[in-house]
Amino acid sequence: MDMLLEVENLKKSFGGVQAVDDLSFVVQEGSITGLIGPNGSGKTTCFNLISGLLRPDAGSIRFAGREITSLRPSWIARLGIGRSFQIPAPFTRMTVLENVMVGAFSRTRSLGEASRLALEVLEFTGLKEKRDELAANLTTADRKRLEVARALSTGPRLLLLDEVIAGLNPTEVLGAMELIRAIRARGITVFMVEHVMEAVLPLCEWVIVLNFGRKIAEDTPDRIVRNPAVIEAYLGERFRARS
Amino acid sequence: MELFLQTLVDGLLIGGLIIVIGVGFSLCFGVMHIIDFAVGEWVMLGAYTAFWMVRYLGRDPFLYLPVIFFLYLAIGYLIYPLIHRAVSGRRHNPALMGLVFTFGLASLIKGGALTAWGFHVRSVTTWLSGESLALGVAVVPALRFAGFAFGVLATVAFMLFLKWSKIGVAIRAMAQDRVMAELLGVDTNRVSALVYAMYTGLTGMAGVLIGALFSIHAGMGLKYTTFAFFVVVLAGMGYVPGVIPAAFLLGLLQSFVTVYVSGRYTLLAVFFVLYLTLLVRPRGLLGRGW
Amino acid sequence: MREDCLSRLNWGRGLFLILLVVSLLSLTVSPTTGAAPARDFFKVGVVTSLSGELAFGGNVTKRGYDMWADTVNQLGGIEIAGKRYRVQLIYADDQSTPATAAVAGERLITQEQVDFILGPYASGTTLALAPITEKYKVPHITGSAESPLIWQRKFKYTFGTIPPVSINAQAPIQTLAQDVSPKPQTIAILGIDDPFSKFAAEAFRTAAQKFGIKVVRYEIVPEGSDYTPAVSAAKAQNPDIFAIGSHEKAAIEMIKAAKELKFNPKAFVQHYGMTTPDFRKGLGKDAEYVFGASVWTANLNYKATILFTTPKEYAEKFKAKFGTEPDYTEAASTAAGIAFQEALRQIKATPPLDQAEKDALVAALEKLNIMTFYGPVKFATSGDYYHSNAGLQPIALQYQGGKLVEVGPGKLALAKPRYPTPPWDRR
Amino acid sequence: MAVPLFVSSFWLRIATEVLMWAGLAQSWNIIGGYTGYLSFGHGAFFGIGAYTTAILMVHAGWPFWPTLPVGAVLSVLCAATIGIPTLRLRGAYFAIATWAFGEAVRQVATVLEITGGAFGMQLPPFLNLPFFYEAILIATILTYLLAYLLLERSMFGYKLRAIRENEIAAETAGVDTVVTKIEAFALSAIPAAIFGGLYAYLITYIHPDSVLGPAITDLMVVMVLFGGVGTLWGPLVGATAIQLVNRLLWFLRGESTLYLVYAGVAICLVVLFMPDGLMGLVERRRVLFRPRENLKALLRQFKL
Repeated sequence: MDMLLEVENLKKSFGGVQAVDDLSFVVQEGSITGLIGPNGSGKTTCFNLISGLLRPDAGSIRFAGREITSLRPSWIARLGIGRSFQIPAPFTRMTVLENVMVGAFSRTRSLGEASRLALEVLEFTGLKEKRDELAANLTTADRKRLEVARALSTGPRLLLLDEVIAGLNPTEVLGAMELIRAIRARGITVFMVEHVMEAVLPLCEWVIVLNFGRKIAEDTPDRIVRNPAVIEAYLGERFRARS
Repeated sequence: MELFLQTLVDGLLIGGLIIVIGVGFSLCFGVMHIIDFAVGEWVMLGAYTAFWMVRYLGRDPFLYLPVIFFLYLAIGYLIYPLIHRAVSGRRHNPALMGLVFTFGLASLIKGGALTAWGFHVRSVTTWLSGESLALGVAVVPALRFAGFAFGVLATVAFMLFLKWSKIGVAIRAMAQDRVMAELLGVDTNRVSALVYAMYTGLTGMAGVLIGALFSIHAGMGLKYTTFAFFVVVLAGMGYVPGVIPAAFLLGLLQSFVTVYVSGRYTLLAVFFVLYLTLLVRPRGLLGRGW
Repeated sequence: MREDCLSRLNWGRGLFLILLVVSLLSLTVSPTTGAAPARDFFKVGVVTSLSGELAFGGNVTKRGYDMWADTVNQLGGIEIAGKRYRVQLIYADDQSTPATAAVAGERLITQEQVDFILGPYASGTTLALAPITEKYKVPHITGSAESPLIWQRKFKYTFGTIPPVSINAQAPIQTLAQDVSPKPQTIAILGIDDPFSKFAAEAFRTAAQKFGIKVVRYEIVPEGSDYTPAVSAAKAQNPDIFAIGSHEKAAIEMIKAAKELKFNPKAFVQHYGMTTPDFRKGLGKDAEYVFGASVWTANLNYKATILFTTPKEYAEKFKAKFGTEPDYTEAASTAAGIAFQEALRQIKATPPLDQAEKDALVAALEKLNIMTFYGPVKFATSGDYYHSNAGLQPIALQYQGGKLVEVGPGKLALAKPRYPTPPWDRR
Repeated sequence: MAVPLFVSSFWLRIATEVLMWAGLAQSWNIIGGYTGYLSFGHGAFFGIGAYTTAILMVHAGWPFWPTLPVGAVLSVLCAATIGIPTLRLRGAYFAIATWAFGEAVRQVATVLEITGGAFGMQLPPFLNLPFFYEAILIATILTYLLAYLLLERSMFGYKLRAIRENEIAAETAGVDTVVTKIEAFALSAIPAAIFGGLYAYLITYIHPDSVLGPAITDLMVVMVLFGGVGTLWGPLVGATAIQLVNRLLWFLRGESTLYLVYAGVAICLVVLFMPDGLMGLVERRRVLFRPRENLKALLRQFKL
């Protein structure tokens, strides 16, 4: 397997706070990789740096062998990195279909073609029935699905999912996990930030753990939960008691 | 050389007056993220208030400075809930609505003043009017100097207030990060109302001085709106201390262009510098803006 | 699949759009101005600024026009071939903007079918109205607008009773050059960037050059700027005369700035702006000694026969009616009415006027040469000031003891000019 | 086919004005409504169009029609010049910059020789009102057609609305927001410039205050807001309502400054209670006009 995303010595600080500190990791093509860590450990900042919403203070990001550090977000999206937002950010006064079409314009300039691509993505994500609803009227679970759908519509090779599972009820969690597996089955690499360990551990093949902006461990999920540093920093009492 | 010194003094004195408007405006922006298009209209209203008070109550307009401050403080405090409503989350594009609202407010105030008071030009006389001090070879009009001193003092007092008072700390916290301030228990709504009130109070007070220096008429606000915009962009939007050098730069730019180039190009020079700043240093000359 | 995406876009809207296009395009109309219904009074349209920026000046012209109409009607109307015809003024506000002036003219002519038009206060609105009166061939006299631009355009149907500002503003300079001693040697001119003020400033310069006064600084600054630096720059030249081409607002601020800067030239010169009450109120005793210009005052000794016999009589009747002293604009507006009245009498036209009578009216106006309380009214028929009043001589004024006094030029003086101006603390 | 709706040229002139404002309001709506970036100097493009036509006709002796595209191109260039530095920044900067731009263009027109400075310019009179009515009618229809095709029926329109709704999300969904915004701003300048040229020729006299004054921008904003921001028909509805009321007030009361008050009150009330404008009421999408609740909400805020 090739390395799809390579992050090297990435640094970003806000005021005096070092949000991401000398971070390096790789994401293998075709994998589902998890990025976890306690609140404020720099996960979302890391996503924002990769997707171009923030400029790093130092370090480099390579995607499919190409330097993408400090490119504009829209360029990065067109190069093949889709992302969803932790707090869903739909275009509220547009329909579900229109939301997804906006992403599809990365691949085509034709309205009809964009609509075809968008409908296909909606079908895949299970939102086809709701295609004519205004995004403002969706439930939380559907909004999260819409986030994923919009990210998929740009035709990404790598999908950054920012907490798409947190906040869902148990049935919805199962549905979301199924969707993520299906996405990977289409050959799209998934890189996800997630809080809900019950979802991360069965889903991911590789997990990277952050604390205070630094990488403290990376390993397979079953080994991660036994890693003392991780337990110390993050998983804490809850998992120790269970295992 | 004499003319050069006089020009320098003129410029600094103009700058001193603009500081007061700029400080309130900048803070208002920093805390609430709203551009108040009515800034010049508050200046105009302050000037008119002084005029009417002198007309009916007599005495020197300077005596009414505190009254006018508190009057416009109260007015601002009462208007704030409307602005809050305009920008509250129920709207699709709150920031846009806030801008439009103050734009409408400016039109309303200006139209009201024109309708009520017409296009007449009024003026007030203070005990300092027409007096002047000699500063070496340059002549310093006393009223202008008073305006300058007032501007600097008001700004210093305001900065101290921000630095040392409890509410000042809350204001600064909000200017830095609204969400964080809210999490830390700052009543952001109340603080915003106070900031807006202080801004209208300060601007109204500046209006008294401007009215005494120049003439008072309903259309006078436009110019000060331009100045306020210029100052905040140069200072870096929302960065309050940057207002001081920016205001002096504006004053000097005006006086030097008028004397050494031509008065016709003064405003053009101002606009050119504004554009250049936006192009090269959008976060302000000191790079500390929002 | 395409249908799926477009299904939400309402085709009804597109249909509506097409219908709209068709229905609106089909509205091909030609303006209809048929013959006016018979009546036994003259319908006089008035376009002037009753609101907006120039409302104050607009109301000045309105008082002048009203004074004419009311006086005529008190006498039973205009006497034409032994019969009297009353006049009815129909006002249309131009809101101080050219676009509205054009609409106002259009309304008066096509809706009200007025016989002739009394024009706006300002030059800008007049320049928008004149093409309309030209189009419908309706005679039009303005009692106030005076920009040379109007006359350069040579509108056939447009006349004016006030001589252009570029002639008037020369009067105070001429007085200072010829009637005081020692003769001032240098002048600094500061003008405001609007048409009226800029023409005045240019007139100051022309007059200074003509009478051998050296122009040491000439500058045009925009309206509303801080005038202190510009006044400082003028002061640095130490001129004998400081001339201000502006309306009263800027004049007040500039004179205030001069006082604060201890700038004490031998004479301050302004023109019309200094004759307004705002100027005197705004400056108080600092208005003293300021020179200015006008084309008419109530003290002049013209002898006339139409409606009013002397400027004094006009001023008294005016004061009794409106409670204020008339100024030159009010007098000129009344004179505009008088010019129409005389021309109508000469051609013996009765209301309503048909097109031939309107053209005859214009021809009569071109030949008009009458003496009124306002002075001679005679419209130029050639040259740069085509159709403006060439009969009048401008007067130099000065504030003396809180009053405006005629000080020149030459024989027009009713008092000696006070020169040089004493220092600020001794006025 | 001919419908004699207008009996006199006075009413034809009123209709011409209404149509012109409908077109101008739509031009503002492209950037202010569909894109959500407020241009407070849009009147400048109107003035640039007016002055371009005047200068080319008076000084260069051009016929009328070819001057219109020149004005449009100049406006587009100006829009790009303003847009490139400021549309990278937040909307507040854009609002300030466009406002300053409007004032700056007025200053330039007042200072230059070629514009006649403060004297203004007179164009060769061509007093054929039906001609102007039809020319402005066609320009307005084209403006709406352009808005319809580009903003309601094309990729460009989707992108603009996405930017208005959530700029960051649009950017990560692959929309190059900066380029799209600059395109929208440049596009919005075109109709404004065309109407400026038509207006100059119609009125035959232009002046910095009459074609570049702040009132022109004010009216565009009020009309769009009143009709419905970011909708195709909102500007038409708003412009018709506002311009007719304006002329009616002029006819009945003739007080133009009071009109500013009405405009201000209208803006404030629309923002507070009816953010979707008249179109919002028509479509009953979000009727915020519930006086009792609104009053209560307002009173609650006073308890600070």
